[in-house]
Amino acid sequence: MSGALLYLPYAVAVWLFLAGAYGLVRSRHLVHSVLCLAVVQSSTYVLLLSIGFLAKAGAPIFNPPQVPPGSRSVDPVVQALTLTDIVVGATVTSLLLAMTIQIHRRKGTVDPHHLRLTRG
Amino acid sequence: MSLLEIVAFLAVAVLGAAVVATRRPLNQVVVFGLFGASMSLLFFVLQAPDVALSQIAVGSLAIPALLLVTLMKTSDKL
Amino acid sequence: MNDRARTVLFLVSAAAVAAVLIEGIAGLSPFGTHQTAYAAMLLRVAVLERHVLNVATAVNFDYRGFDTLGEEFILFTSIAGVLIIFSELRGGKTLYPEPMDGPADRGRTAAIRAFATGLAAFVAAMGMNVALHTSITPGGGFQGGAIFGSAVVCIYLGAGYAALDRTAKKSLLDTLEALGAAAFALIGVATAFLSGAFLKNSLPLGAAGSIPSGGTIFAINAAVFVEVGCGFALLLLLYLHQTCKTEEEQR
Amino acid sequence: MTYGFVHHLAPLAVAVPLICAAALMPLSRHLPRAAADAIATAAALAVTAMCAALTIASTHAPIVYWMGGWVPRHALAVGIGFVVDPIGGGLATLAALLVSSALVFSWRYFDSVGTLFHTLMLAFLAAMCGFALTGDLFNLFVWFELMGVAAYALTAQKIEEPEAIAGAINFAITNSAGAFCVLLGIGLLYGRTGALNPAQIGTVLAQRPADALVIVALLLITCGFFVKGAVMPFHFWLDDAHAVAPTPVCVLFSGVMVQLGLYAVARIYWTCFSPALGTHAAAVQALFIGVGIVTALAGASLAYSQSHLKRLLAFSTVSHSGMFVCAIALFNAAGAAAAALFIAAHGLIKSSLFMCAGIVLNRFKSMDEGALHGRGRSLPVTRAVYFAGALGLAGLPPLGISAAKVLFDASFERQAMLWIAAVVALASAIDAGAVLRFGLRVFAGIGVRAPGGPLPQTQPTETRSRNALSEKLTMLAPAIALPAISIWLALSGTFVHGVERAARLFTDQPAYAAATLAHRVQPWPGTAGEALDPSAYAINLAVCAGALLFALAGAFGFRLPGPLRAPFMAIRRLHSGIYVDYIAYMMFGIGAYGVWLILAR
Repeated sequence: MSGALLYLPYAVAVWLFLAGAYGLVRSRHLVHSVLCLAVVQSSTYVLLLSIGFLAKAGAPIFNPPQVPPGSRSVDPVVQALTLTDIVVGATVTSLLLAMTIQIHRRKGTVDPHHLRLTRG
Repeated sequence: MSLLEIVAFLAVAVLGAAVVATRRPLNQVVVFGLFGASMSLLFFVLQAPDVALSQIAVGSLAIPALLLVTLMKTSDKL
Repeated sequence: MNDRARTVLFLVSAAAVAAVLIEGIAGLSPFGTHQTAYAAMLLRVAVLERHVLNVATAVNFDYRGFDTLGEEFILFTSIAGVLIIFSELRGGKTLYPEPMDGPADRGRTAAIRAFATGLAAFVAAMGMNVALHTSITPGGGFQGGAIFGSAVVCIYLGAGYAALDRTAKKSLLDTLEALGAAAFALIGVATAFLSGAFLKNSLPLGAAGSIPSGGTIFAINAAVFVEVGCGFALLLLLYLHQTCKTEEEQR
Repeated sequence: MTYGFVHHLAPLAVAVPLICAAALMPLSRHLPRAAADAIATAAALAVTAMCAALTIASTHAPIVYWMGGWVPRHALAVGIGFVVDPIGGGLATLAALLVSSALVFSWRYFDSVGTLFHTLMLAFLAAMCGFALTGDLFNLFVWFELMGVAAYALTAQKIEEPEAIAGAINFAITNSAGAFCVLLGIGLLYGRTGALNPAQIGTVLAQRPADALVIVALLLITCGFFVKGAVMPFHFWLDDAHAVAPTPVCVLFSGVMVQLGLYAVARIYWTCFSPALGTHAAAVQALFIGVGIVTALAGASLAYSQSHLKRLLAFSTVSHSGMFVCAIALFNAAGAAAAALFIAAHGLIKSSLFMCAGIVLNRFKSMDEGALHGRGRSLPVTRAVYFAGALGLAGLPPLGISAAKVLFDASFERQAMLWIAAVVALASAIDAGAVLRFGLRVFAGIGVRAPGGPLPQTQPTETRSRNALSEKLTMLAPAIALPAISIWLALSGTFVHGVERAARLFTDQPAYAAATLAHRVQPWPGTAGEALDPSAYAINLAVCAGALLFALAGAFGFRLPGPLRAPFMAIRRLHSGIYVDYIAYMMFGIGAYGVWLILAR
């Protein structure tokens, strides 16, 4: 049982990915969609940091006497990747919200179903 | 796995689903803020303070401000 | 497609995707039991080679600094995109919309204004502090910059948009933001000439544990702080501007 | 380790456009438009020259450049490396050339455009160069996102038009979802191998047969990049984005951005997965050929059903994506060579066609086949360029695609899969037939008038209405130059053989790994390619004739009988123009691809 529990973090990542996608498919409000997209993205944070975690290890920040080798620490690489990922999330969110405001100004609606593009 | 780790993961999972399930935009922004907070807690638990700090700065300060402005401009009542 | 059909299609597909993904994650090492070769190597050498105690900082600004260069330009480009969406084209140039009366401009006492300004100064100082200590504590140019930029919201809440517009000049912010972003790339070009490889350290490393340690790491950190701080401030300003009535709406 | 001058061009090809992009943003308030145009175009041309120099230098040996000077230790990558081979370098060159052309085209095309347009175009260029040159998986994701953010903003440029914003939202949401799939896949690979360097990942994965994790990583990365690569059922954003984006931006989307998505799939397949897949490669091959054929045929018939020129050309790009995937799916050097040559030639010709569309839009303010009927006769040069491009798409020699098609057919013949070449030829005839039909009606006034309203009286704001000579020249010059380059490349034997050689290196995983990790950069062996068989061009002429038949049938109003038309109408209806549907289709695609790959194990 405790063995299966050690896969809970990865399962949470899968869960967030699917839950966010479900929200996108059912969305009736652009702001709702943007937040669901953020939930989809948070699955990548969870997966990356979970992969880099090491039990009973500290953060990858050392104090002068206790310089490696010898000191256990979690993975600094996935932390750098996640930092970049968070910036990506913030930028995509800010762009999409600006588009939401603009489309409301022009069309008076934020329901994606009222924004269908006309076909040629 | 420690209890704290399990709780942090479950909180993220539950609040993530709650963001998706909340339909009223203003409520959703509040739930999203909680979700962001649970993420930063999880990042601390996973020994990633740099990432947690980023998440707080972006997810609890900047993005909610943008969201509130967007809702203010797009809800018909205002 | 109607709602029902779409939901059914999604649920059936998502069940398949879930099954496939669970097959996949089952192949990972159990949580917390495995350290990758990349992490092990960097943890062994980073402090000795780069003289910074925060290894995440060393990875961010040096070993994988090129990712961060891309990341800063993602932020820069998206702010340019937001600016295009919110801007006005006049005479063939993209210009900031004119400031106008905001909803939150009236009815504030001097005390509230003073408090808000003080709070904004505190937040800004906190941001700088976080950025300054990148080599020894969590945080760095990005986190510090994002906090610094958020000071804009304090001024807005306390003193209103008009006061904010007078304090934080958008043209100054976008110039500094672009300078910060360009400086990062220029550091890369300069180091290619000075030390033979793009973004390779060519400054004295300093003592590990002191604030200005890490050589180019510290310089890049400063550039990132300027870019992110001014970028976030500009982004928030552009949004907060939306709370003012536009010319159309006033008419 | 010291890097020579040419080596330094690798990071500079990314850094120079980034610095210019940053500089142009604050300068926008002070510079006249012409100065911004000049700076941006000069920067793009400089990047073109840098990438071309890199490509030529890399034909002798791959150019490996470690950012920060972090060379691998004990075959473990420490930092981020750029690994330039002729195919990656060539794609970067194509991207830079198209950005230069699009910037020249836009000098007179836009009536008013802020200097932020130049900032976005240069950031887009830097991202495409980084994407094509990098040898690191996460770095690939970073440039992918920069490319995305610049592309979304460029799509949304016409902010007064709600359709433009809606198209940009569809584009941004589907492509971001795709990018997150890619990142999940990269995460799985990192968890298994502890590496982000493809050469290292390939070496570690080769140590044991591929299990479910490896397959799922392949699935996620493939599906994510297929969103950008417009492969069914991930392509839905593409025609929305093309219909609303300004013409110079469409040039870049169809000419090179979509193809970069496919390049990434091929690159990662060869460097990471090919050593580990073993017998499982057959299942991947079957999947790729299946979706490639469906995409080629469905894309072509969707193009045929369109009367809006930009959408028509967009679906033609979808159809070509299917053809490229078929060629990549051969998983051998001949297929890679065919795909590379095809992508280069298609990029040049499709860009020229989009520029013709832009000239028509500029002149008549409409893209509708019915409204424009016969109007194009007043634009004789544009007409000639358009027809050359349309027939060039079908493979008319000596335009570039002809040589690519010959390689394409030959590579399938050698694998005894000639039927695929035949199906692709059919798709190609329908596709080029659609483009030709539009040309016959609009530029020659042949056939019955398509249903459609009169020309609009209101002037869209995208374009200026003056019709000065300089305006015609700056818009026509790139539209003529690009197909001319494709002729030159196809006729130059050294280029075609160079591509064949480059493809052999592209598919040689051990050589890639040795050059990257062990720093054993050996000059690549020079082998003489076989001469192209002139009789092979006969198939191309047959496809051209077929395209002409389809075009004439369409122009004179021939329609399939109702029951036969029904499936096509059903496919067309799936393009609902709204991202909620697109995410559902995307999930269906991931599920279907995934179930196939897992079950076929």
